[in-house]
Amino acid sequence: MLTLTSEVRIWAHRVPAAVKLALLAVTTTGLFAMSTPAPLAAALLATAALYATGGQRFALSGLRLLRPLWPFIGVVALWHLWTGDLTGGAAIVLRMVCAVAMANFVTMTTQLSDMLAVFQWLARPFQVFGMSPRGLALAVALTIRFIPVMLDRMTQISESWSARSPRRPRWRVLVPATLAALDDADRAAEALRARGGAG
Amino acid sequence: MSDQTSGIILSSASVRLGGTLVLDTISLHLTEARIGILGRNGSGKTTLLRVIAGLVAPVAGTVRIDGSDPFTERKAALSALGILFQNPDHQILFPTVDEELAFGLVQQGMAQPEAIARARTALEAEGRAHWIKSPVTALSQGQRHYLCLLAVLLMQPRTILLDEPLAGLDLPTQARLARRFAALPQRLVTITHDPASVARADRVIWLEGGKVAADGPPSQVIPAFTAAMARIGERDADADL
Amino acid sequence: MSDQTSGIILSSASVRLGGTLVLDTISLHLTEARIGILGRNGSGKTTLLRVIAGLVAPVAGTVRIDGSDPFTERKAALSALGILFQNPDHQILFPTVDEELAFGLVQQGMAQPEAIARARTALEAEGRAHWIKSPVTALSQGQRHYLCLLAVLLMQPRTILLDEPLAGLDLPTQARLARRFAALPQRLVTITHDPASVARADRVIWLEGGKVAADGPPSQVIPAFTAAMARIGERDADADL
Amino acid sequence: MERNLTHIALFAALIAVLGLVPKIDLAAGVPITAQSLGIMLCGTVLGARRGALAVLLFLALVAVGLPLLSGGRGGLGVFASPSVGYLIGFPVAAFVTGWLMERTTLSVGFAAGLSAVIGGIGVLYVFGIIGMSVMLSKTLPEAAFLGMAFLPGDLLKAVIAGLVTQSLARMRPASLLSRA
Ligand SMILES: Nc1ncnc2c1ncn2[C@@H]1O[C@H](COP(=O)(O)OP(=O)(O)OP(=O)(O)O)[C@@H](O)[C@H]1O
Ligand SMILES: Nc1ncnc2c1ncn2[C@@H]1O[C@H](COP(=O)(O)OP(=O)(O)OP(=O)(O)O)[C@@H](O)[C@H]1O
Ligand SMILES: O=C(O)CCCC[C@@H]1SC[C@@H]2NC(=O)N[C@@H]21
Ligand SMILES: [Mg+2]
Ligand SMILES: [Mg+2]
Repeated sequence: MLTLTSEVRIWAHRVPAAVKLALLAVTTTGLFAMSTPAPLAAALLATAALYATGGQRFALSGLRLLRPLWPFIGVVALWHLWTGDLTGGAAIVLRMVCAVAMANFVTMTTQLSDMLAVFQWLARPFQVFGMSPRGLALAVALTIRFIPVMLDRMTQISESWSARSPRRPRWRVLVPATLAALDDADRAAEALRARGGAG
Repeated sequence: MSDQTSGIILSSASVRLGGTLVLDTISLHLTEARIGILGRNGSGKTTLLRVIAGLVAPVAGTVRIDGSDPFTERKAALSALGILFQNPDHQILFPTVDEELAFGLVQQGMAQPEAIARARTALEAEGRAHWIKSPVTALSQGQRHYLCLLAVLLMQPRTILLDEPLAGLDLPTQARLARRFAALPQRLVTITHDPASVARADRVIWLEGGKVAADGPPSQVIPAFTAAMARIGERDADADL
Repeated sequence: MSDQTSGIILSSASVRLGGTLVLDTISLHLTEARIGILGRNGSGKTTLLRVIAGLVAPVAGTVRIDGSDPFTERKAALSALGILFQNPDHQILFPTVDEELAFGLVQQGMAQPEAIARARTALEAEGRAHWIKSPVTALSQGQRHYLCLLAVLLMQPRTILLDEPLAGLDLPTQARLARRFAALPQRLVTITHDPASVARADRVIWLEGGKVAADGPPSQVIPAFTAAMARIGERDADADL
Repeated sequence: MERNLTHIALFAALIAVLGLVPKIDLAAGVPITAQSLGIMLCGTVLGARRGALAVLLFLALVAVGLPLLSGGRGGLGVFASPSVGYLIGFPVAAFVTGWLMERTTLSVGFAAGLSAVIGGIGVLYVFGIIGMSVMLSKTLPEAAFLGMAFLPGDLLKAVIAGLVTQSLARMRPASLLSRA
């Protein structure tokens, strides 16, 4: 499956995932401690510089990942133009863009398997609730495996609907689709047990 | 309707799915009462059925059913064509038999109570009145298949498309369903990878890699197909398995 | 291991699923190299396979594989039995070929890197080294079937249970897989509703309504089965369809 | 054990698939999405514990960089966006929905709809609105005002969750783990 990890490999790919995540946690906390535009703008510039070290192609794909933020920037701008609190608005926008961009940077420069390893390590306290790291790894693999299977199933179900109705099925596909998910879960459980189980 | 436009007409129709050309400039004019479509796994049989039924649009060329485009003119397509999908579990949409049977009728404009009444009459005519309130999950696989067929027949389409209609069913059930199919007045287009099940068709089309490899009476197409399959089966080609 | 305990032994085993008795006091001692299980849809074939494999527990009676209980002693069951489910999509658990192949080995106690290496070696031996990193969705149905078989073989079970192993596959693929099965040194238990595919077994068991209807060499069981199926198929019994 | 695991994984996949229903972008930067329906279904069908774990698994996959949120978004960045409150609220919402579902003896459809309203709307909105107020530096009433844009859609989703759960109960009563 497609991940958001960048195919352009840069120096940051070699930094251990845990280090990157820890740094991200610290800097994001720092961002939320700043409330004036000037230091936030500096932070954003620094982030831009970080992207620039990856070259043009890397930086551009990073910029693309920020696209969903545009409507948000628009509404904050309008709101603050209306209330007249322009510095407050600028701080909000700068902080948000910077925080999202830094988090994306970590995502783009970390392999899925490395990220998963850190998450498994972080999930260890949950072991008391009966969630083993091995169980987590299995569940992740199963989910990734079944997303395309379920998509296929949804397509088949909507086609079965369209074959008998001129209208679109909309939410109605959810009943057979959820049923299929439940059946798949039962069969996968059996296949898992047949090869040694989740233990 | 003139003979020129009646029936199923594909003119240089191509279908592309997820980047690959699955059907490659197919031209066919189907008017016979019993038509068989033969081919290996992945040869494009189901895709041909889907494009005929208007469930996918061709990227090039046109498809016409009795003169109208099945992809855009859905109302017309519904009365022209019914489909029996290979797996009844992907076809059944409702929890009980009566709802499942009534659905298509309601979609054709009938009121729900009238549709339920029609469903009941149809079940009685088949000697299965006791099914009417059954949950579909109480039916065996063969029975669910049969339910799907009834649901299609109730809508009275002029042509029925059958995708591997006998796969996975035991021999007695196959024999009974085959008899039921044979007795239908509609035009039947049957998709299969098993030449025996289309031996009595009026016309057999052999698909291979999204193209028509042969087209003619079964006496001509089936021996060629069987020979080719035996030849391929003897080799242990890597790419295919 | 004495002859008394080796092989698959069911002693008056019964299985109840959702309230109905699906297997009814079955007693069998299976030691032959090639065993076929025949029966109609719903006769309990898959359930028999599941109880043998220790995926469901019998409500009465016992099941022993080479002397141990497959339901409770999972470790022993894994090296004794492998299963090829009917539909590869119900069997494949991982998104990529290497993970799928390595999983069973890891379950048997091998370290992940070593398991991946073994998976690679196995693929190379089969001339399919290029599959190693493929997403399983990129394989055709026949190829996925084959992948499942490889995953089972890697675990080196002494017996392999096959549930309708050739259903839905085209003729060349069937021929190739059948050859591959025939060459396996393991004991094979093949489930099917098609008598032709177990004609060369050492022993055929015919299940009917959760009971053993016949048990013996194919030359004896298959003609009786075929005749019975033809007889039932001629009738248009309501209850069954 | 295996069944718990596979149900959790399959429902995480279901939420992901619902992300392919086109989203509607709203000005506040939080989209209208079908995925909140998936959250409700996790609770009404799987029950509290499994439902919440399915949602957590889904969020973990998003966090590690799979583009599974509506519109193909994902990665750590979304946890620094205005949606973060809703995302944190997702597992809690599924848990509360499932908890209510497990505890009421009302008819399945009605219980599911009601649980979805309380857990999947009431509880989720508390988290979502606090999240927006923090991320957008708004007062709580202002953020609540922004959040009300979702109400009509979410009420509809709760009704759908009720209908779907009811149909499942009729088709396969044993599968409804929240009432098993
Ligand atoms: N959504 C899709 N994206 C990409 N390729 C697809 C898609 N759907 C089908 N294909 C490919 O198109 C080809 C034809 O598929 P189709 O289902 O029509 O085959 P078929 O002849 O019905 O095979 P079978 O006998 O296995 O049912 C296959 O190679 C398949 O992999
Ligand atoms: N979970 C269940 N609850 C209730 N009945 C069940 C359940 N699973 C199976 N059955 C019933 O048990 C009977 C035997 O099922 P089984 O799957 O073993 O049949 P089969 O011989 O493999 O059939 P087929 O050839 O269709 O695969 C069927 O009548 C089926 O309806
Ligand atoms: O995709 C995201 O960014 C997370 C979106 C959270 C959306 C919330 S869920 C409750 C409310 N109802 C909607 O339709 N959207 C919001
Ligand atoms: Mg097909
Ligand atoms: Mg079976």
